[in-house]
Amino acid sequence: MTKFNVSRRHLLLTGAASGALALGFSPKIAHAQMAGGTLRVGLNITPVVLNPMLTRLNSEYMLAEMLYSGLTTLGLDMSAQPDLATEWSANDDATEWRFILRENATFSNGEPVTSADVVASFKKLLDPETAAPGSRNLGPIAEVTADGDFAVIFRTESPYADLPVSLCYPTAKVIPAAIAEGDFESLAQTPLGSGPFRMVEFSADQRAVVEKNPDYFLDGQPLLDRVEIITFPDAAGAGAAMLAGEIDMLLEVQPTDFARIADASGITGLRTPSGRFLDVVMDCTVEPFNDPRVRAALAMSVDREAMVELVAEGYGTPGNDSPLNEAYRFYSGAPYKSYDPEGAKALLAEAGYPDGLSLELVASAKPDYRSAMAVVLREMARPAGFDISVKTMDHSSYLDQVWKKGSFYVGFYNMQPTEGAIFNLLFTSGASWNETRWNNPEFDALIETADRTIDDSKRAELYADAQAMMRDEVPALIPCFFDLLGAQADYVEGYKQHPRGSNYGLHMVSLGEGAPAR
Amino acid sequence: MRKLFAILGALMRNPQGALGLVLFLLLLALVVLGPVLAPADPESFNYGARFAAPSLEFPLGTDWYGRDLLSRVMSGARSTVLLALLATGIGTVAGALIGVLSGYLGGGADEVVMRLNDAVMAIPGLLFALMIIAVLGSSSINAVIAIGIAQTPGMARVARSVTLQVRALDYVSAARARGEPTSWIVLAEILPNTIAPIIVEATIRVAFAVMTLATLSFLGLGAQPPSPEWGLMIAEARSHLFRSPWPIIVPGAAIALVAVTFNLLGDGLRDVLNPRSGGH
Amino acid sequence: MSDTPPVLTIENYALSYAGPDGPIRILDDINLTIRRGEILGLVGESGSAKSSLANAIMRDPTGKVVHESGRILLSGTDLTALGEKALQKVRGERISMVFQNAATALDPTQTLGDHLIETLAQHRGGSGLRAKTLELLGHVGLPDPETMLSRYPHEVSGGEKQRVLLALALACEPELIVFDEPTSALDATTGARLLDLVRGLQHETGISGLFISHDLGTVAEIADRIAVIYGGRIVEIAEPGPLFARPRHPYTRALLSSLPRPSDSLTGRRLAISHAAPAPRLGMPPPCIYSASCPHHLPELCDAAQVRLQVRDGRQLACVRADAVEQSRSEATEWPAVTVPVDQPLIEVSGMDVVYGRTSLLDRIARRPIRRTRALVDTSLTLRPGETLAIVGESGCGKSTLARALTGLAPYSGTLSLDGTTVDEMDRAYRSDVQIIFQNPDSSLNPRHTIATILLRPLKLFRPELSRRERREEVTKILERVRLPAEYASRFPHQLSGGEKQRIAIARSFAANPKVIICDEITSGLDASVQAAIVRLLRDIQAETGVALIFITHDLGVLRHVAHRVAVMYLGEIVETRDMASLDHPPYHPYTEALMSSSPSIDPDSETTRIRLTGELPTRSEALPGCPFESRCPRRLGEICKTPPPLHDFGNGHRILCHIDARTLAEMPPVWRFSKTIMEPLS
Amino acid sequence: MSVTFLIRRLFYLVLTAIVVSMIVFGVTQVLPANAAQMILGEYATEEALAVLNARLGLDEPAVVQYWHWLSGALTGDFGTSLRTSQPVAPVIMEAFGRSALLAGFSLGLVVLISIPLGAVAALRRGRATDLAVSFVSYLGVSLPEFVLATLLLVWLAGPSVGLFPASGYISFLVDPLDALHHIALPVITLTIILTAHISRMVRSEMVDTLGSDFVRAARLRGLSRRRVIVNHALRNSLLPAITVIALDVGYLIGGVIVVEEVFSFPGLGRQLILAIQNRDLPMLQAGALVMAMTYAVANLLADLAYAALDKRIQFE
Repeated sequence: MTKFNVSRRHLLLTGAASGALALGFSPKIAHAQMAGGTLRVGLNITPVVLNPMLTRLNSEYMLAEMLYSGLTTLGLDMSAQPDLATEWSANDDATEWRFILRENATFSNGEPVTSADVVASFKKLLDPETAAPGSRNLGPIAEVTADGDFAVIFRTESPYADLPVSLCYPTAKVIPAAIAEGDFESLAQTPLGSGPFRMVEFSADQRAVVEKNPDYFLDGQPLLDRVEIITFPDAAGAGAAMLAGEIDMLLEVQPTDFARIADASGITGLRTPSGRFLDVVMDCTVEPFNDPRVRAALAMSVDREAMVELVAEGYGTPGNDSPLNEAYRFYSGAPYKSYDPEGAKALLAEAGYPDGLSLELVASAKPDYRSAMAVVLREMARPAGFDISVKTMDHSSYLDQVWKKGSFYVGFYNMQPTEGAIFNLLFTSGASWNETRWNNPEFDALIETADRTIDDSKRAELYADAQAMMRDEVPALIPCFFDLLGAQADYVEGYKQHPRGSNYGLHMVSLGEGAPAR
Repeated sequence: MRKLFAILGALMRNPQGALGLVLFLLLLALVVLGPVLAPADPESFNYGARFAAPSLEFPLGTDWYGRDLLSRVMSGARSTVLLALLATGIGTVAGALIGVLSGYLGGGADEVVMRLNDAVMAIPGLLFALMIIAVLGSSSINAVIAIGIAQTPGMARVARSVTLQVRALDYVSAARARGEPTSWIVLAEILPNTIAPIIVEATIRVAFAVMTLATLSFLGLGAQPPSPEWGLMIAEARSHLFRSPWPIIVPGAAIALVAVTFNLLGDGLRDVLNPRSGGH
Repeated sequence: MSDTPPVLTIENYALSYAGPDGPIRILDDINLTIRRGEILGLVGESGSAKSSLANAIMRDPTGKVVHESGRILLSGTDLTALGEKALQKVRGERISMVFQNAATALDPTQTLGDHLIETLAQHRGGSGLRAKTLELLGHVGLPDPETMLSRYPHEVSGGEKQRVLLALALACEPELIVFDEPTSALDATTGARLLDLVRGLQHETGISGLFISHDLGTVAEIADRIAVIYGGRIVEIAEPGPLFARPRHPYTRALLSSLPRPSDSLTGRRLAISHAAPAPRLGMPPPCIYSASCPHHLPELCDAAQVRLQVRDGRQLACVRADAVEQSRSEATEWPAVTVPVDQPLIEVSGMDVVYGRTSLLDRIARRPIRRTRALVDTSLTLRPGETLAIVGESGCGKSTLARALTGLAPYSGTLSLDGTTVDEMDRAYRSDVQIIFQNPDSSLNPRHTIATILLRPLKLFRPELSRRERREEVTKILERVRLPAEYASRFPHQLSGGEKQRIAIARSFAANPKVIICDEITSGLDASVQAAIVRLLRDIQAETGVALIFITHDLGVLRHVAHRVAVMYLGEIVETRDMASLDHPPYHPYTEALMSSSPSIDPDSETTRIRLTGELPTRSEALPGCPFESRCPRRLGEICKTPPPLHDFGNGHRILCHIDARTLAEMPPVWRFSKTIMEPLS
Repeated sequence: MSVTFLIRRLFYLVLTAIVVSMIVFGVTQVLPANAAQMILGEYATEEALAVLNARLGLDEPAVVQYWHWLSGALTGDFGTSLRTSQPVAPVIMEAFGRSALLAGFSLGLVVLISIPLGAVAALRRGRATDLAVSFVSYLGVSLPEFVLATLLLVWLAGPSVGLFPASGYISFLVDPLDALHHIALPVITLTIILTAHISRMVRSEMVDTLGSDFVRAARLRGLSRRRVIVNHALRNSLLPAITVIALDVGYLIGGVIVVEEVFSFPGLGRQLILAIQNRDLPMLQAGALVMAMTYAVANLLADLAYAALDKRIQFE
């Protein structure tokens, strides 16, 4: 298993990245003469929402990232990196943050990006009327004000050490104040941002074409003249197109297809361990999951290594029923729970189910390893006395009827930039998506303290306790993390997979030798 | 009973019918005995034998979990075939009732029913089934209902046209002239005589139902994993397409074989039951 | 004529098709010749393989040939030796065929002209095809050939289609024309005109032909010689006169004795019931093909050697006992019992109208004129107890509509009364008293029901007082009454012959002891011998039960043997009603006169006046103000015919609807002129 | 054929459209989840949902929503997609155009292949050619599109053969050759399956026609074999085949849905599946309507063609 050992710059309390090039993002300047050309990128999840504040899919994040800028962007090490903001600082208790904007950024209509635009954008973003997805992930922002033309001040309701990182959230893009206050709807058709590229053509479900923004605020970037984004409705089609050389880059490859594509000549497979995981959500307030022994028995019924092999085709890491793995900084390692169906059976009997337990596990049809996991779990848990029947449903019905409502289903979550983000998203009592209703005050306290804590070693301790608590109590079964898998043609240079899975950095990508002329 | 044997005998003399009948009997045996005869548990994994090619141990190879494809196909025959029969049964009974009644009543009622029927027929069957399943949720039985409903208008049309032919025959006139009650005329005079063409139509529709069921499962709307339903097997196999073709070829061939069986049987029955093409 | 060279010679021809139980002998030991300018009639009942012979001559077998032998020579060319390519040159060019069903023998997607041009181009080529086509169309008596050229088959009448087929057959002036039942599908008046045409053409151009028909009367009209075929063998060949006057083969005799003749009422001749069963087809043929059905079969004589067609007493005959046969008499049916007319009518219909067609909602919205067919117009008639009223007319004249109206199958306006009470609705009592038998026994018996079920239904409906056992017994009795064995009760209709099925239909109608039975063309689809048996059965039952019959038919021949009175219908109206007894004497309605004269007969004792109708039967969509027959009437007076005609009453229930005054009508010549010999004893 | 016939058929067409739209609307009303939920996905909160529902007009009573849609549709405005916020009509028309191209190409090829195939099989009834054609067509009608499509994808677009691109669509206006290359696989799939259907139909019609009186009559008039077959038998067999082909348009549409899904062809079928999955009512309505109308119009045209070619048919 690849260890994820990138040295990561820790919380930037008074951090300022002076250089334009953040850690890990270092395009090969040696090939600067090769700049230009058209990159074709394949997607198998179609981007449909163009309005950057309303995006909610990785493919849409990618488009938004190309067309718009935010205040900060997420580095490969999960740290905040400069985007429109070049430096930032906070007061001592981390309740007030000042961001200094670069002065050379302009929108594609030629207007400069100023603090007024930033303030208007965040106002719009936080307005419940906007219904922007993920606005609750931005942190407890109380107020955003301008401080001159090129600085903004954020005040938070409570101390919040992770603010620069949470502002990397993909929907937190800056749009012109006139648009934010006026014809906001127009962004659904006509993008207006300050990103490295500009929109040329967009047809939902088919393709999008962007071209280089000549006025982009970073010198020499983007390196490409043009990016064509081609949507495939399924992974097989996208894989075939990659193999046929119709696309230069595939951002997502299915685990089942990865070896074949990566082994093909002229193609380089891309693989990065990530905190993306599948979990089996159990509603801890209803029978039989209100009995921790049942949850523990289920946890004992999973062969985690085999699960990684069968569901992720080996491209993943086993999980230990906490949402953190080595991709996170405060991951606390512990030996993986071993597969012990006999023990599980005994525990189940102890919990009052000597004859086993019949359960219905719901899995959305998208992505398809949700149902694969369900099937594998069914088979693995059978000797322990679990009789799990699998019910798949289309994603819309799943969202409507099961998600956050059901008592036993397969969830699938992307990596979050911080530990706090993932815990607060899913497992605290006040979590936005508190599916398990585990509601453990002790756990809540640990997370809340960690949020406020500035000292790293203390935070590490707090998070280690939280992880241990989850391992023991198993509010959700988290047996398997997925690596990010992608593929690119050998001549594509400068692309780095981002473990979070929602940042791409295509403006730093170039075409090297052997690239076909387009 | 004697009539049944006569039909079977005639079928055996018809090349398509004979082949169809033989295949059908084999299929029937598989439906009844398939799960019993299957050499292995269709659901148990063989970690060590994923993507195995056909061998002595796994006559048709294994899939991505190392499950024995022969056992899966054999176990799946029951649900696939029975569900297809059930779906066709629903469509046939509902369609025949609507068609026969509409055809017998004639006039305004017929006009209204048939116009509605035509309008519903204009919605492609697959789309219709997709919508019905979207409402009911995906499961085998809902797929069966959806296919049944989607088949109803077509069946109603066939039943109606047969009814119109039968209705014009003198024995119906004779019954009406005798003052027979409508129930007798519809149930005893008309219905038995529309049965033959309806059965032929239904037989061929079973083939369609098998394929549509598989298609729905393929689109993720039918059977639930890990059931060895053939369409579902193919759908699941698609993501492992390039690692081994067997998980897709085996159930694909099974579907084709069943569809061929019912097509052959239907064509054979058509020839046998239709006096026009019954030969000299 | 016998010295002219033969056009067609068939020598020792035999043919077998493959069947499920081994080879089926279709034709056997066929020897015949057709001389130049001669038309040979070929007559046989259904299943006699007469059409198979035509197909064999055309070299177009309809089955899988397993054995064929002998030669078929067309002016010396052996057709059996020709390959497909060579045959293509012969067909249409040297030998051609006129088919039975003109409606299906013409390509529906091609104009009539193209049919002819195509044929001419194939065999003649060159130019001037159009002119030749026009000439041909004129030749076969089609008015306005120009417009005919561009018409499609469905746009012209059946008679016109049949003429086009004739033109196609004549196109290349072939040496031989095979006529395969060319008039069977046509109405009597149309068929008669076509026969006239063929006869005329033959006189003009001397065509040679083989004329196939199941109807001896038709063949008698046209053939120079007649061959009688039975079971795939020719049993007798003779010229019409001698054949009818003195049939010698027992089968020919049986056939002729079951055929009605116009003179029957004068001579008191009765219809015989032939017992000819279908000939054996499997295995070795018996020495005499008719032996199994022949009442004169003497094994030691008949089975001694193969009985072949030989000249015996100047007659080609395949019978070794012909002399003995001639002495015998055949079993015959009874004459209608003389009924005493009861004044109290059983059924009385007055002013009955039936209109077909419905108006759709859209038509009503669009206020479009309503297009409906008046199938029955102001019809009045009476039926007395125990009598048989025949209703005659061509297809489309409304006679079946009348039957349907009387049985509640067609809604009508007007009044109908039964036994003096007006019928307001068709209730159970009325339905039990008035029963109907349909023309086609194949379609009038539900194939899915056993005979018992079929016969039990009326018992259950109309005689509910019967217990289950009594009903069962009744079924046996009913079967007995129609001369069928009791075990038939458990059979299905398809296991019965056509005649037997019709008996079941009759049995069903009698089951409820009705007062009236409406017989809608019940003998039309049957061979003459079966028809005779059915007629006799009906008569027997009438004699037993006193039931009154409405006997609908287009066949005038059989009328004399069943009916007491006759009503003639044309375009939905009854134009004449009269007693059968007066049928041979004027006055007639002009339509009745034409209809009767179109009926082919084989009566050596009578001669028929030739009256032919021109034009086509119009459809009655609007109310015709005047006489319905106006457009085709050979005795049309003038404009007055466009006004409603008066009803002449000649007494004795003889009524005629016509503008011609009663006296002129009464002075019309009789349709039939009978030979003196039979007239005298009866006068 | 009369004007009233045409008017009546057009009236039925409108009726069909209304019934279809009502069914589709009714179905979407009982579907679990709605477009707003789908748009917000896992980010849906009560407030956000309420806002979005109001913005999309999904909070109004069903009847009002339907009336809005209907009145819009009657004036040619089919609304905007709930999913992509783009106007529906151009998207659907474009998708329809592409599907029509796919279907048209396939149908054209099918007609070219299946008619001779069916005719030859009928002429050689019971012989080796017939058996071969029958075998292939049995297989064709018995193979679900997705199986065939997937197998073709593996084989022809796989790395070893690599004859055709696996998916995608290039406009014919951009690069006709490349477009042809891209459309090849879906067209081949549809063609194989439809050819099986239609050649079977042509064969059985042809067998019937060959046994008909007028073909026999033509033969017995000494017409050449070619003329009998082409001018009489084939011509009359194709007429009923036309109506069958029109009915197959419905089948073709279903096949197109699946094939588009497998080959990621951006046609109407994919648009519809997306619309169902995302509860995108305006898109679903318009798409289903276009499909239903295609079917209905195809049948109407077939009837008209039948009437024009077969003079026997008289429409009132």
